[in-house]
Amino acid sequence: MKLLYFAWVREKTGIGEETITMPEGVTTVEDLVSWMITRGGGFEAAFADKSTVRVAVNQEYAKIDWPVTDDDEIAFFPPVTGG
Amino acid sequence: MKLLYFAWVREKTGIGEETITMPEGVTTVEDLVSWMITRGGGFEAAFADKSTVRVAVNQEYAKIDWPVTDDDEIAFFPPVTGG
Amino acid sequence: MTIKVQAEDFDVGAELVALTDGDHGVGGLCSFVGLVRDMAGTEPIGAMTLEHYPGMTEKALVEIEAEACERWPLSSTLIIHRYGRLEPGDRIVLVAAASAHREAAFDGCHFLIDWLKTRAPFWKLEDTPDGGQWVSARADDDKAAARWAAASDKTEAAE
Amino acid sequence: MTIKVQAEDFDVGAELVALTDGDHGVGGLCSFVGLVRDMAGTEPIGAMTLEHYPGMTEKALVEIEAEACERWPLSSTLIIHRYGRLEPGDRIVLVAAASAHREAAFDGCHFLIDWLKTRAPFWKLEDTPDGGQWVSARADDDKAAARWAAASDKTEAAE
Repeated sequence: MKLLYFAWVREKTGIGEETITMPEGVTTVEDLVSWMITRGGGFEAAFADKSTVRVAVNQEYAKIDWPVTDDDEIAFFPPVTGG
Repeated sequence: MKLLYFAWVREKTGIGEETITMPEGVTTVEDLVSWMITRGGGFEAAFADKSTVRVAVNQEYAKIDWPVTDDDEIAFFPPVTGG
Repeated sequence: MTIKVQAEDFDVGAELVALTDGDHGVGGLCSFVGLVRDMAGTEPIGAMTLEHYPGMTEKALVEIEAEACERWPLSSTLIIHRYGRLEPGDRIVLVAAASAHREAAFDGCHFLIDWLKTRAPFWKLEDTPDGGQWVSARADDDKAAARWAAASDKTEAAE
Repeated sequence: MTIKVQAEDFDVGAELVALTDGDHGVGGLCSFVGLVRDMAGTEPIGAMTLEHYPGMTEKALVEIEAEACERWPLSSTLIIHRYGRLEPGDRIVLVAAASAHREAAFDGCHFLIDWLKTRAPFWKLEDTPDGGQWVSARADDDKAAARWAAASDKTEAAE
Protein backbone atom coordinates (compact mmCIF):
# COMPACT_ATOMS: atom_id res chain seq x y z
CA MET A 1 0.00 0.00 0.00
CA LYS A 2 1.10 3.57 -0.72
CA LEU A 3 1.14 5.89 2.29
CA LEU A 4 1.21 9.68 2.02
CA TYR A 5 1.72 12.28 4.76
CA PHE A 6 0.97 16.00 4.51
CA ALA A 7 1.61 19.22 6.44
CA TRP A 8 2.58 18.70 10.12
CA VAL A 9 1.83 14.97 9.88
CA ARG A 10 4.56 14.81 7.23
CA GLU A 11 6.89 16.90 9.39
CA LYS A 12 6.35 14.64 12.41
CA THR A 13 6.73 11.33 10.56
CA GLY A 14 9.69 12.79 8.69
CA ILE A 15 8.59 11.37 5.34
CA GLY A 16 6.15 12.44 2.63
CA GLU A 17 5.55 9.14 0.97
CA GLU A 18 6.36 5.43 1.39
CA THR A 19 5.21 2.09 0.01
CA ILE A 20 4.75 -0.77 2.48
CA THR A 21 3.25 -4.25 2.48
CA MET A 22 -0.02 -4.17 4.38
CA PRO A 23 0.82 -5.16 7.97
CA GLU A 24 -0.65 -8.40 9.22
CA GLY A 25 -4.01 -8.06 10.97
CA VAL A 26 -4.83 -4.70 9.37
CA THR A 27 -8.25 -4.53 7.66
CA THR A 28 -9.53 -1.02 8.44
CA VAL A 29 -8.26 2.55 8.69
CA GLU A 30 -8.42 2.19 12.47
CA ASP A 31 -6.16 -0.88 12.40
CA LEU A 32 -3.67 0.96 10.23
CA VAL A 33 -3.56 3.95 12.59
CA SER A 34 -3.02 1.61 15.57
CA TRP A 35 -0.15 -0.04 13.72
CA MET A 36 1.33 3.41 12.89
CA ILE A 37 1.60 4.20 16.59
CA THR A 38 3.50 0.94 17.20
CA ARG A 39 6.16 2.21 14.80
CA GLY A 40 7.14 4.65 17.56
CA GLY A 41 9.18 7.86 17.22
CA GLY A 42 7.79 10.39 14.74
CA PHE A 43 4.90 8.13 13.82
CA GLU A 44 3.81 7.80 17.42
CA ALA A 45 4.03 11.61 17.77
CA ALA A 46 2.04 12.23 14.58
CA PHE A 47 -0.83 10.03 15.73
CA ALA A 48 -0.68 10.95 19.44
CA ASP A 49 -3.98 12.84 19.13
CA LYS A 50 -5.92 10.83 16.56
CA SER A 51 -8.76 13.36 16.52
CA THR A 52 -6.52 15.85 14.72
CA VAL A 53 -5.58 13.51 11.85
CA ARG A 54 -7.75 13.10 8.74
CA VAL A 55 -7.50 10.07 6.48
CA ALA A 56 -8.17 9.63 2.76
CA VAL A 57 -8.32 6.24 1.05
CA ASN A 58 -7.75 6.42 -2.69
CA GLN A 59 -8.16 10.19 -2.56
CA GLU A 60 -11.57 10.13 -0.83
CA TYR A 61 -12.10 11.10 2.80
CA ALA A 62 -12.45 7.93 4.86
CA LYS A 63 -13.92 7.19 8.26
CA ILE A 64 -12.16 5.11 10.91
CA ASP A 65 -14.01 1.89 9.99
CA TRP A 66 -13.19 2.15 6.27
CA PRO A 67 -11.68 -1.08 4.85
CA VAL A 68 -8.16 -0.91 3.41
CA THR A 69 -6.32 -3.23 1.01
CA ASP A 70 -2.75 -3.62 -0.11
CA ASP A 71 -3.55 -1.81 -3.41
CA ASP A 72 -4.79 1.35 -1.71
CA GLU A 73 -3.29 4.84 -1.60
CA ILE A 74 -3.80 6.07 1.97
CA ALA A 75 -3.08 9.62 3.07
CA PHE A 76 -2.83 11.15 6.55
CA PHE A 77 -3.10 14.90 7.11
CA PRO A 78 -4.44 17.63 9.44
CA PRO A 79 -7.82 19.32 8.90
CA VAL A 80 -7.55 21.39 5.71
CA THR A 81 -6.85 25.14 5.82
CA GLY A 82 -6.82 26.38 2.23
CA GLY A 83 -8.84 29.09 0.51
CA MET B 1 -39.63 74.84 -8.64
CA LYS B 2 -37.83 72.49 -10.99
CA LEU B 3 -39.79 69.38 -11.97
CA LEU B 4 -38.20 66.26 -13.48
CA TYR B 5 -39.86 63.19 -14.97
CA PHE B 6 -38.20 59.83 -15.69
CA ALA B 7 -38.93 56.56 -17.54
CA TRP B 8 -42.63 56.01 -18.30
CA VAL B 9 -43.65 58.99 -16.19
CA ARG B 10 -41.59 61.11 -18.61
CA GLU B 11 -43.14 59.35 -21.60
CA LYS B 12 -46.66 59.95 -20.33
CA THR B 13 -46.18 63.59 -19.38
CA GLY B 14 -44.33 64.13 -22.64
CA ILE B 15 -41.57 66.20 -20.99
CA GLY B 16 -38.37 65.42 -19.07
CA GLU B 17 -37.95 68.69 -17.21
CA GLU B 18 -39.77 71.96 -16.59
CA THR B 19 -39.53 74.92 -14.26
CA ILE B 20 -42.78 76.28 -12.80
CA THR B 21 -43.83 78.70 -10.10
CA MET B 22 -45.14 76.74 -7.13
CA PRO B 23 -48.93 76.55 -7.62
CA GLU B 24 -51.07 78.34 -5.07
CA GLY B 25 -52.18 76.16 -2.12
CA VAL B 26 -49.39 73.62 -2.59
CA THR B 27 -47.31 72.92 0.54
CA THR B 28 -46.60 69.15 0.39
CA VAL B 29 -45.72 66.45 -2.15
CA GLU B 30 -49.33 65.29 -1.94
CA ASP B 31 -50.65 68.74 -2.87
CA LEU B 32 -48.29 68.85 -5.83
CA VAL B 33 -49.42 65.46 -7.13
CA SER B 34 -53.07 66.52 -6.80
CA TRP B 35 -52.30 69.66 -8.77
CA MET B 36 -50.49 67.55 -11.44
CA ILE B 37 -53.67 65.57 -12.07
CA THR B 38 -55.62 68.81 -12.61
CA ARG B 39 -53.29 69.62 -15.51
CA GLY B 40 -55.10 66.85 -17.43
CA GLY B 41 -53.87 64.93 -20.50
CA GLY B 42 -50.53 63.19 -20.09
CA PHE B 43 -50.11 64.46 -16.54
CA GLU B 44 -53.44 63.00 -15.49
CA ALA B 45 -52.45 59.69 -17.14
CA ALA B 46 -48.99 59.63 -15.47
CA PHE B 47 -50.51 60.07 -12.00
CA ALA B 48 -53.64 57.94 -12.56
CA ASP B 49 -52.25 55.26 -10.22
CA LYS B 50 -50.35 57.24 -7.62
CA SER B 51 -49.07 54.08 -5.93
CA THR B 52 -46.79 53.45 -8.93
CA VAL B 53 -45.08 56.86 -8.84
CA ARG B 54 -42.09 57.61 -6.61
CA VAL B 55 -41.10 61.15 -5.63
CA ALA B 56 -37.75 62.69 -4.79
CA VAL B 57 -37.35 66.17 -3.31
CA ASN B 58 -33.88 67.63 -3.83
CA GLN B 59 -32.62 64.20 -4.86
CA GLU B 60 -33.83 62.41 -1.73
CA TYR B 61 -36.77 60.00 -1.68
CA ALA B 62 -39.76 61.83 -0.21
CA LYS B 63 -42.99 60.64 1.37
CA ILE B 64 -46.38 62.05 0.46
CA ASP B 65 -46.45 64.47 3.41
CA TRP B 66 -43.01 65.97 2.65
CA PRO B 67 -43.06 69.78 2.48
CA VAL B 68 -42.07 71.45 -0.82
CA THR B 69 -40.93 74.98 -1.59
CA ASP B 70 -40.48 77.02 -4.73
CA ASP B 71 -36.68 76.42 -4.59
CA ASP B 72 -36.96 72.64 -4.68
CA GLU B 73 -36.02 70.15 -7.39
CA ILE B 74 -38.81 67.59 -7.46
CA ALA B 75 -38.66 64.38 -9.50
CA PHE B 76 -41.36 61.85 -10.38
CA PHE B 77 -40.50 58.33 -11.56
CA PRO B 78 -41.52 54.65 -11.39
CA PRO B 79 -39.99 52.20 -8.89
CA VAL B 80 -36.34 51.74 -9.87
CA THR B 81 -35.19 48.75 -11.93
CA GLY B 82 -31.41 49.07 -12.35
CA GLY B 83 -28.65 46.71 -11.44
CA MET C 1 -15.17 53.90 -1.78
CA THR C 2 -15.50 54.37 -5.52
CA ILE C 3 -18.65 55.30 -7.46
CA LYS C 4 -18.82 55.55 -11.24
CA VAL C 5 -21.93 56.15 -13.34
CA GLN C 6 -20.94 55.97 -16.97
CA ALA C 7 -22.03 55.00 -20.50
CA GLU C 8 -18.75 53.18 -21.25
CA ASP C 9 -17.92 49.57 -20.44
CA PHE C 10 -15.49 48.85 -17.59
CA ASP C 11 -12.54 46.51 -17.09
CA VAL C 12 -13.53 44.12 -14.29
CA GLY C 13 -10.00 42.83 -13.67
CA ALA C 14 -8.38 46.27 -13.53
CA GLU C 15 -11.09 47.61 -11.23
CA LEU C 16 -10.85 44.68 -8.81
CA VAL C 17 -7.06 44.75 -8.72
CA ALA C 18 -7.08 48.49 -8.01
CA LEU C 19 -9.55 47.95 -5.15
CA THR C 20 -7.13 45.98 -2.96
CA ASP C 21 -3.79 47.02 -4.44
CA GLY C 22 -1.20 47.65 -1.74
CA ASP C 23 -3.63 46.89 1.10
CA HIS C 24 -2.21 43.78 2.75
CA GLY C 25 -4.93 43.72 5.39
CA VAL C 26 -7.46 42.45 2.83
CA GLY C 27 -8.22 38.74 3.08
CA GLY C 28 -11.23 38.57 0.78
CA LEU C 29 -12.76 40.42 -2.15
CA CYS C 30 -16.28 39.61 -3.27
CA SER C 31 -17.68 41.03 -6.49
CA PHE C 32 -20.85 40.82 -8.54
CA VAL C 33 -21.26 41.65 -12.24
CA GLY C 34 -24.76 42.11 -13.67
CA LEU C 35 -25.12 41.39 -17.38
CA VAL C 36 -27.83 41.95 -19.99
CA ARG C 37 -29.71 38.71 -20.68
CA ASP C 38 -31.20 37.91 -24.08
CA MET C 39 -34.51 36.97 -22.45
CA ALA C 40 -36.93 38.90 -20.26
CA GLY C 41 -39.03 36.16 -18.72
CA THR C 42 -40.10 34.18 -21.79
CA GLU C 43 -39.66 37.02 -24.28
CA PRO C 44 -36.47 37.53 -26.26
CA ILE C 45 -34.98 41.01 -26.01
CA GLY C 46 -32.77 42.64 -28.62
CA ALA C 47 -31.29 45.36 -26.44
CA MET C 48 -32.13 47.62 -23.53
CA THR C 49 -31.71 51.25 -22.62
CA LEU C 50 -30.88 52.33 -19.08
CA GLU C 51 -32.12 55.73 -17.99
CA HIS C 52 -30.87 57.40 -14.81
CA TYR C 53 -31.25 60.60 -12.80
CA PRO C 54 -27.91 62.42 -13.04
CA GLY C 55 -27.05 63.82 -9.62
CA MET C 56 -29.48 61.77 -7.56
CA THR C 57 -28.15 58.47 -8.91
CA GLU C 58 -24.61 59.22 -7.75
CA LYS C 59 -25.94 60.53 -4.43
CA ALA C 60 -27.98 57.36 -3.86
CA LEU C 61 -24.97 55.16 -4.65
CA VAL C 62 -22.75 57.10 -2.22
CA GLU C 63 -25.38 56.57 0.49
CA ILE C 64 -25.61 52.84 -0.27
CA GLU C 65 -21.82 52.48 -0.03
CA ALA C 66 -21.73 54.47 3.21
CA GLU C 67 -24.44 52.24 4.69
CA ALA C 68 -22.49 49.09 3.72
CA CYS C 69 -19.32 50.46 5.32
CA GLU C 70 -21.24 51.26 8.49
CA ARG C 71 -22.64 47.74 8.74
CA TRP C 72 -19.51 45.71 7.92
CA PRO C 73 -15.76 46.22 8.44
CA LEU C 74 -14.99 46.84 4.75
CA SER C 75 -11.60 48.13 3.69
CA SER C 76 -12.91 49.22 0.27
CA THR C 77 -16.01 49.14 -1.89
CA LEU C 78 -16.81 49.81 -5.53
CA ILE C 79 -19.94 50.50 -7.55
CA ILE C 80 -19.84 51.04 -11.32
CA HIS C 81 -23.16 51.29 -13.16
CA ARG C 82 -23.68 51.97 -16.84
CA TYR C 83 -26.49 53.85 -18.58
CA GLY C 84 -27.58 54.15 -22.22
CA ARG C 85 -28.10 51.42 -24.79
CA LEU C 86 -26.82 47.92 -23.92
CA GLU C 87 -27.03 44.61 -25.76
CA PRO C 88 -27.28 41.01 -24.50
CA GLY C 89 -23.98 39.96 -22.94
CA ASP C 90 -23.04 43.55 -22.08
CA ARG C 91 -22.02 44.33 -18.51
CA ILE C 92 -24.47 46.61 -16.67
CA VAL C 93 -23.07 46.88 -13.17
CA LEU C 94 -20.10 45.90 -11.03
CA VAL C 95 -20.20 45.99 -7.24
CA ALA C 96 -17.42 44.78 -4.98
CA ALA C 97 -16.45 44.75 -1.30
CA ALA C 98 -13.07 43.95 0.23
CA SER C 99 -12.51 43.05 3.86
CA ALA C 100 -10.10 41.32 6.20
CA HIS C 101 -12.83 38.68 6.54
CA ARG C 102 -14.63 36.56 3.97
CA GLU C 103 -18.13 36.82 5.43
CA ALA C 104 -18.01 40.62 5.61
CA ALA C 105 -16.88 40.78 1.96
CA PHE C 106 -19.77 38.53 0.87
CA ASP C 107 -22.40 40.29 2.96
CA GLY C 108 -21.17 43.77 2.00
CA CYS C 109 -21.17 42.92 -1.71
CA HIS C 110 -24.57 41.24 -1.57
CA PHE C 111 -26.00 44.20 0.31
CA LEU C 112 -24.61 46.67 -2.26
CA ILE C 113 -26.39 45.03 -5.19
CA ASP C 114 -29.62 44.33 -3.30
CA TRP C 115 -29.94 47.91 -2.11
CA LEU C 116 -28.85 49.34 -5.45
CA LYS C 117 -31.64 47.39 -7.15
CA THR C 118 -34.34 48.95 -4.98
CA ARG C 119 -32.86 52.39 -4.23
CA ALA C 120 -30.65 53.67 -7.05
CA PRO C 121 -32.57 55.66 -9.69
CA PHE C 122 -32.10 53.58 -12.84
CA TRP C 123 -34.84 52.38 -15.16
CA LYS C 124 -34.62 49.70 -17.82
CA LEU C 125 -36.44 49.92 -21.16
CA GLU C 126 -36.29 46.60 -23.01
CA ASP C 127 -36.60 46.23 -26.78
CA THR C 128 -39.01 43.33 -27.22
CA PRO C 129 -40.75 42.01 -30.37
CA ASP C 130 -43.77 44.06 -29.14
CA GLY C 131 -41.72 47.27 -28.89
CA GLY C 132 -40.10 49.07 -25.97
CA GLN C 133 -41.26 47.85 -22.55
CA TRP C 134 -40.34 49.47 -19.25
CA VAL C 135 -39.25 46.78 -16.82
CA SER C 136 -41.47 46.49 -13.74
CA ALA C 137 -39.97 46.46 -10.26
CA ARG C 138 -39.70 42.88 -8.99
CA ALA C 139 -41.21 41.77 -5.70
CA ASP C 140 -38.16 39.49 -5.34
CA ASP C 141 -35.88 42.53 -5.33
CA ASP C 142 -37.94 44.19 -2.59
CA LYS C 143 -37.76 40.97 -0.59
CA ALA C 144 -34.00 40.70 -1.06
CA ALA C 145 -33.52 44.29 0.11
CA ALA C 146 -35.94 43.86 3.03
CA ARG C 147 -33.76 41.09 4.41
CA TRP C 148 -30.99 43.63 5.08
CA ALA C 149 -33.43 46.15 6.51
CA ALA C 150 -34.52 43.52 9.04
CA ALA C 151 -30.90 42.83 9.96
CA SER C 152 -30.40 46.54 10.60
CA ASP C 153 -33.48 46.75 12.82
CA LYS C 154 -32.17 43.86 14.87
CA THR C 155 -28.82 45.61 15.30
CA GLU C 156 -30.52 48.79 16.44
CA ALA C 157 -32.72 46.96 18.90
CA ALA C 158 -29.66 45.27 20.40
CA GLU C 159 -27.82 48.54 20.99
CA MET D 1 -16.85 24.03 -14.92
CA THR D 2 -13.19 24.96 -14.69
CA ILE D 3 -10.66 23.76 -12.07
CA LYS D 4 -7.07 24.93 -11.92
CA VAL D 5 -4.54 24.10 -9.21
CA GLN D 6 -1.36 25.98 -9.97
CA ALA D 7 1.69 27.74 -8.54
CA GLU D 8 1.34 30.76 -10.87
CA ASP D 9 -0.81 33.82 -10.28
CA PHE D 10 -4.01 34.23 -12.33
CA ASP D 11 -5.65 37.10 -14.20
CA VAL D 12 -8.98 37.73 -12.44
CA GLY D 13 -10.44 39.86 -15.23
CA ALA D 14 -9.55 37.45 -18.04
CA GLU D 15 -10.87 34.46 -16.09
CA LEU D 16 -14.18 36.14 -15.26
CA VAL D 17 -14.71 37.41 -18.79
CA ALA D 18 -14.04 33.92 -20.20
CA LEU D 19 -16.57 32.44 -17.79
CA THR D 20 -19.59 34.16 -19.33
CA ASP D 21 -18.26 35.03 -22.79
CA GLY D 22 -20.87 34.38 -25.48
CA ASP D 23 -23.47 33.10 -23.00
CA HIS D 24 -26.28 35.64 -23.19
CA GLY D 25 -28.40 33.72 -20.71
CA VAL D 26 -26.19 34.86 -17.82
CA GLY D 27 -27.65 37.66 -15.71
CA GLY D 28 -25.20 37.61 -12.81
CA LEU D 29 -21.65 36.59 -12.04
CA CYS D 30 -20.45 36.44 -8.44
CA SER D 31 -16.80 35.93 -7.60
CA PHE D 32 -14.57 35.76 -4.56
CA VAL D 33 -10.82 36.31 -4.40
CA GLY D 34 -8.90 35.21 -1.30
CA LEU D 35 -5.67 37.10 -0.60
CA VAL D 36 -2.73 36.63 1.75
CA ARG D 37 -3.02 38.99 4.73
CA ASP D 38 0.02 40.43 6.48
CA MET D 39 -1.42 39.44 9.86
CA ALA D 40 -2.47 36.11 11.32
CA GLY D 41 -4.60 37.13 14.27
CA THR D 42 -2.35 39.58 16.09
CA GLU D 43 0.93 38.24 14.65
CA PRO D 44 2.55 39.70 11.55
CA ILE D 45 3.39 37.16 8.86
CA GLY D 46 6.09 37.54 6.25
CA ALA D 47 4.89 34.90 3.81
CA MET D 48 3.10 31.58 3.68
CA THR D 49 3.51 28.28 1.91
CA LEU D 50 0.52 26.32 0.64
CA GLU D 51 0.89 22.55 0.48
CA HIS D 52 -1.63 20.38 -1.37
CA TYR D 53 -2.29 16.75 -2.29
CA PRO D 54 -1.84 16.46 -6.07
CA GLY D 55 -4.62 14.31 -7.45
CA MET D 56 -6.96 14.41 -4.47
CA THR D 57 -7.05 18.20 -4.43
CA GLU D 58 -8.28 18.40 -8.03
CA LYS D 59 -10.74 15.57 -7.36
CA ALA D 60 -12.14 17.33 -4.28
CA LEU D 61 -12.57 20.58 -6.23
CA VAL D 62 -14.39 18.79 -9.06
CA GLU D 63 -16.77 17.28 -6.49
CA ILE D 64 -17.36 20.67 -4.84
CA GLU D 65 -18.18 22.23 -8.23
CA ALA D 66 -20.49 19.35 -9.15
CA GLU D 67 -22.31 19.72 -5.82
CA ALA D 68 -22.78 23.47 -6.42
CA CYS D 69 -24.16 22.83 -9.92
CA GLU D 70 -26.58 20.28 -8.51
CA ARG D 71 -27.89 22.69 -5.88
CA TRP D 72 -28.25 25.84 -7.99
CA PRO D 73 -28.99 26.56 -11.67
CA LEU D 74 -25.46 27.69 -12.53
CA SER D 75 -24.43 28.19 -16.14
CA SER D 76 -20.72 28.08 -15.28
CA THR D 77 -18.37 27.86 -12.31
CA LEU D 78 -14.67 28.38 -11.74
CA ILE D 79 -12.16 27.45 -9.05
CA ILE D 80 -8.49 28.45 -9.27
CA HIS D 81 -6.29 27.73 -6.25
CA ARG D 82 -2.57 28.35 -5.96
CA TYR D 83 0.05 26.42 -4.01
CA GLY D 84 3.64 27.14 -3.04
CA ARG D 85 5.12 30.26 -1.48
CA LEU D 86 2.92 33.38 -1.36
CA GLU D 87 3.47 36.82 0.12
CA PRO D 88 1.05 39.31 1.71
CA GLY D 89 -1.17 40.82 -0.99
CA ASP D 90 -0.81 37.77 -3.25
CA ARG D 91 -3.95 36.12 -4.58
CA ILE D 92 -4.55 32.59 -3.19
CA VAL D 93 -7.87 31.54 -4.67
CA LEU D 94 -10.56 32.64 -7.11
CA VAL D 95 -14.02 31.08 -7.13
CA ALA D 96 -16.90 32.25 -9.31
CA ALA D 97 -20.41 31.24 -10.27
CA ALA D 98 -22.54 32.55 -13.14
CA SER D 99 -26.30 32.15 -13.40
CA ALA D 100 -29.38 33.62 -15.03
CA HIS D 101 -30.29 34.77 -11.52
CA ARG D 102 -28.45 36.90 -8.99
CA GLU D 103 -29.27 34.88 -5.88
CA ALA D 104 -28.10 31.60 -7.43
CA ALA D 105 -24.81 33.25 -8.45
CA PHE D 106 -24.25 34.54 -4.91
CA ASP D 107 -25.24 31.31 -3.17
CA GLY D 108 -23.26 29.15 -5.61
CA CYS D 109 -20.11 31.26 -5.20
CA HIS D 110 -20.43 31.44 -1.41
CA PHE D 111 -20.92 27.67 -1.24
CA LEU D 112 -17.84 27.03 -3.41
CA ILE D 113 -15.50 28.92 -1.08
CA ASP D 114 -17.11 27.64 2.14
CA TRP D 115 -16.87 24.03 1.05
CA LEU D 116 -13.42 24.46 -0.41
CA LYS D 117 -12.20 25.77 2.95
CA THR D 118 -13.31 22.66 4.81
CA ARG D 119 -12.95 19.95 2.11
CA ALA D 120 -10.17 20.71 -0.35
CA PRO D 121 -6.76 19.33 0.74
CA PHE D 122 -4.66 22.48 1.16
CA TRP D 123 -2.59 23.38 4.21
CA LYS D 124 -1.12 26.77 5.07
CA LEU D 125 2.26 27.18 6.74
CA GLU D 126 2.77 30.76 7.89
CA ASP D 127 6.15 32.40 8.40
CA THR D 128 5.83 34.18 11.74
CA PRO D 129 8.48 35.87 13.92
CA ASP D 130 8.46 32.59 15.92
CA GLY D 131 9.11 30.49 12.81
CA GLY D 132 6.84 28.42 10.56
CA GLN D 133 3.40 27.75 12.02
CA TRP D 134 0.81 25.43 10.48
CA VAL D 135 -2.53 27.22 10.42
CA SER D 136 -5.20 25.51 12.53
CA ALA D 137 -8.61 24.77 11.06
CA ARG D 138 -11.07 27.45 12.13
CA ALA D 139 -14.33 26.63 13.89
CA ASP D 140 -15.87 29.52 11.92
CA ASP D 141 -15.09 27.75 8.67
CA ASP D 142 -16.78 24.58 9.89
CA LYS D 143 -19.78 26.64 10.90
CA ALA D 144 -19.94 28.37 7.51
CA ALA D 145 -19.80 25.02 5.71
CA ALA D 146 -22.34 23.43 8.07
CA ARG D 147 -24.87 26.06 7.03
CA TRP D 148 -24.90 24.58 3.51
CA ALA D 149 -24.98 21.01 4.80
CA ALA D 150 -28.12 21.86 6.76
CA ALA D 151 -29.69 23.31 3.61
CA SER D 152 -28.92 20.06 1.80
CA ASP D 153 -30.42 17.93 4.56
CA LYS D 154 -33.57 19.97 4.36
CA THR D 155 -33.76 19.44 0.60
CA GLU D 156 -33.31 15.71 1.00
CA ALA D 157 -35.91 15.49 3.72
CA ALA D 158 -38.36 17.32 1.49
CA GLU D 159 -37.88 14.99 -1.45
